[in-house]
Amino acid sequence: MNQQPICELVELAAAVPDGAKLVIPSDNCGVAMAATRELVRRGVRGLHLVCVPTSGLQAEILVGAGAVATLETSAVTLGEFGPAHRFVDALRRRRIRILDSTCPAVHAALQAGQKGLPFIPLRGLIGSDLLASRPDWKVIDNPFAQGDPIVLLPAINPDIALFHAPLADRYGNVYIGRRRELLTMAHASRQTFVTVEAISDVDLFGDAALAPGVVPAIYVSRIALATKGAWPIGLHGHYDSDDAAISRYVQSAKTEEGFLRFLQEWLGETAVSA
Amino acid sequence: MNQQPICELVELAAAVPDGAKLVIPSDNCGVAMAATRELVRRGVRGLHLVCVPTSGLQAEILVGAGAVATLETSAVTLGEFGPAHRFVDALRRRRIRILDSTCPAVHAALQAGQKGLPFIPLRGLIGSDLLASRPDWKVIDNPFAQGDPIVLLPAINPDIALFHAPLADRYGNVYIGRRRELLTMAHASRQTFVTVEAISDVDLFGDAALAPGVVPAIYVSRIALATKGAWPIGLHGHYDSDDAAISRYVQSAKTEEGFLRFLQEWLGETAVSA
Amino acid sequence: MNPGYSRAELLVCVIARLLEGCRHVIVGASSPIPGAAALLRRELTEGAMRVTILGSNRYNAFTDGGVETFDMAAQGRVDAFFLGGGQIDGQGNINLVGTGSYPENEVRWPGSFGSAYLYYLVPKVILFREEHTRRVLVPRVDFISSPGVSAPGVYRPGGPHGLLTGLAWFSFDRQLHRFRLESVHPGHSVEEIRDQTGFEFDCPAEVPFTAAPEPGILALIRGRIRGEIAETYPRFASTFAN
Amino acid sequence: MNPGYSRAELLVCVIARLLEGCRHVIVGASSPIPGAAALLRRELTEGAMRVTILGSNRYNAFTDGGVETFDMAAQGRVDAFFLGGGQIDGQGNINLVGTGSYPENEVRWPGSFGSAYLYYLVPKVILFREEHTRRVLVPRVDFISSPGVSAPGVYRPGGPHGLLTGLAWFSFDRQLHRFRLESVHPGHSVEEIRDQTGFEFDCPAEVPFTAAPEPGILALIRGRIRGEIAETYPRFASTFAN
Repeated sequence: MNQQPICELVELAAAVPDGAKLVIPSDNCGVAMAATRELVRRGVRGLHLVCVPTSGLQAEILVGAGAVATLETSAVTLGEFGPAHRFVDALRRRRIRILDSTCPAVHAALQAGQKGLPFIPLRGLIGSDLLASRPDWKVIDNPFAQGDPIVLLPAINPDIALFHAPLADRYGNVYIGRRRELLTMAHASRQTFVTVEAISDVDLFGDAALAPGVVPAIYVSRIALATKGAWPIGLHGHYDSDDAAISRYVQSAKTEEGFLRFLQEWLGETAVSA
Repeated sequence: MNQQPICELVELAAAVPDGAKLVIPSDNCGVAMAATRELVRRGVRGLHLVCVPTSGLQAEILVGAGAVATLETSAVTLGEFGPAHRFVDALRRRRIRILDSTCPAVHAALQAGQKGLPFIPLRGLIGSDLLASRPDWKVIDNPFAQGDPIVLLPAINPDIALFHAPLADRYGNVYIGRRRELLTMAHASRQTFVTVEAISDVDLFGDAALAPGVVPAIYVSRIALATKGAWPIGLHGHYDSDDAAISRYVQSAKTEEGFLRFLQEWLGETAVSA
Repeated sequence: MNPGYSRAELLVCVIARLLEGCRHVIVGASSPIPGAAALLRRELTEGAMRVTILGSNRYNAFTDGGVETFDMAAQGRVDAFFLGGGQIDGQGNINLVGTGSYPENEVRWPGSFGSAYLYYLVPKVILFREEHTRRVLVPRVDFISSPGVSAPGVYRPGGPHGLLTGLAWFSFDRQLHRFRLESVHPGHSVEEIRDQTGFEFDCPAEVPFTAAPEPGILALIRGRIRGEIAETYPRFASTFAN
Repeated sequence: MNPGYSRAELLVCVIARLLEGCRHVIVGASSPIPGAAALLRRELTEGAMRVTILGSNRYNAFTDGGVETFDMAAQGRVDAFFLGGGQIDGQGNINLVGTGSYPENEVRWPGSFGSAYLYYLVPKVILFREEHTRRVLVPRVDFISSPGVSAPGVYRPGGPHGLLTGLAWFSFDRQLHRFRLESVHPGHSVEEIRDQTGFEFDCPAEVPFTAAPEPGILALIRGRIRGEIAETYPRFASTFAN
């Protein structure tokens, strides 16, 4: 809740404290990459990163930059571009704690957070090593049936939700359209930080056609303008992913040195273009 | 799932079997009153009516017409028009079984149905007579904390969701805008029956601005055209409630005879205007 | 006899004072006096305090359906809410279901709505009922839609802040589980309150009168607020200064 | 050497046959062969079978965010889904996490995605992995992302229907907890399958060749289907007939 949520990208990144539980969306939902570069630039540390339900380049870069203490996700994938080298390397060198999950478990635990529930049940999982690796998950007997074991997941309540969207208004409302997981993230989180392609002077709730696709201002703490703010990831209906840039990243990130060199280039580039 | 969901109102009503668990929305979300009159005309019996989370004239009339065996609701209210006489009378004469609830419990149990969960926890309720009157609700100790009792609600999985909406397309998609409880109802129910003000030949998913407010066709079994189908209740953005008609109803329904006489008038009237 | 303001105006003014410090207040669909009070407080904070009026389209920025009210309350994003009751007792228990034995009550009311949840979760629940009689304010409610207090260990960040009627304002002590008479509305007396109240309550030796609406506030209510509530509560707006 | 169709075309055709009777099939974001097969089956049913392709905008009519896939599966509204695995064993267990000991795996893959849920709930899960080697088809997976079978009492309406590779099609027997070799793709032999498979499986005395794509089907794949998948899998569309 913030009367004047519009701020500069640098301020937005500065307001993410070290150690924050930060929740981020998957690549097709609006990834705040410009903000991620600002976070790396400011040297954020000790994040508990929750991916809804997976991540790609964003988690990979934050992990590579040493910003992440705990990574909770159903997958980290760069798709056809190849392995997420820094993610794999960090695991092998025990530099991060991994909480491997499954997509519906991330969604359900976040919905529990949204509803203020301490836990939520979920089907599946029983007999998997995923469950065996998560002492924070419990199996109980369904109290409504005989001999029906079921998993309970504790709620996820992030400190901050961070994503990129096409449009906000100056009152703090953010348009997300069909990307409803962003709304759940905002509801479940204490604060929501959003970067946007554009900021309108017109109240988004004034348009009955747009209103159903809005994250209301009451959930939104900070909004920063970031043109092409998802780059090099795409933003549906606005721009495609920059495949050449991602390919170059994956090539470079095979070694830590290559990654750091490449990162330096990206951080400089953003600073110039911003 | 139905390849050709468009049908006549009479067919839609005929497809609601006696004894169905029928879920309906509250008065400001789109109430299928024309379909309700058809249901009464066809003499439906033994319904388990679930109100999300309350109802007004629709529950009152179905109860008065003897169509309801069980009523699960947080309230039945006609607001400033006065008491729901047939509802009150049916309770006093033990003609219906009442499952008194509280709004978030209806929502949460329906969400459990939507998610295929056998149950969902909910805060509140402990120490109320509401809880004492619901042996189907259980209290457990939160397995994630010491000495923290919490209520578990069994999921609600209706046979049929029934509501009225402004617009559908001929592929079976239905526009609901911000009335998101209608989407939850459709997800949680085996079938969804919708009456609409208009049917478009253009796919609602073709318009990116409308798509976020759509119930997708996969959930929708039957759609019938019913102009002013919420009358005498209003449909937001389309027409207001007919206060004079509702007042006349409430006056008439003070006695069972008055109710039956009035109902006859309404059923006749609809048949003529349809 | 004529203090220069109506009872509704006094109540609006009292509630607006009680909402001081709130960031977001939700008001039920058929609660014109709390609604007007919330809009007044919003005006006084120059829009900093948010108001959601259930059933309104203008004062409703929700996009997740009816469940959003309850999820928001659980998230700690609702600071105040209003509840009434066909019966209210001295422990703050409220009854929205009916009198006599359940479920074939002598008098049946609509039902519990969201009370059995919001009363537990919203920090400042203001009980509001204009009728102040022994019929409403009873020693013990016949049906507990929601209890005023909970056993130790029960998750309950919220609860009753106090009880406002057409005659008086009581605060509620969550440790003592009792109401305390804080002020009597002008034109009424402690004796009258005792006569009309069916439950025991704490009563200081000196009970002040409820402060009358300040002239500036009255002007606001009669001007901008009246216009604003006309959309949501059209009938009320046309009558409440009478 | 040249049977007149590519391996990808054969696999698309086999999967399309396996989807017979389905009302709704969901395909993952980076699964072009199952995607093409689902679109082919949709074409053959004249649109009666619905196809959802995750990550697509054209073949995605969801309005409740990413969770809708999983909620739909729980509702019984998803008849078939595809899973792969870095390792797959003879009990149908799949490993999408990595080799060696967890969590510092020798080889680490992206993660389990939705497998630990959809494998339990979707009635017809088709395991699909083109690479058919002892590296992939192992006696016992190093990490169970999701098990092939569950203990009695565990809620599991879904599970493995069979395993399709670049060499063969195995059905899965949910009672015996074993794969059964049903057909070998033209140009390959039972001996080759035995050599390349790290787990035991049932093998009838006579194993037929996988039926080649019918000419009409091939024409469909190369015509309308290729055009349709171009939107979702542009690189695949340009290569898969080679």
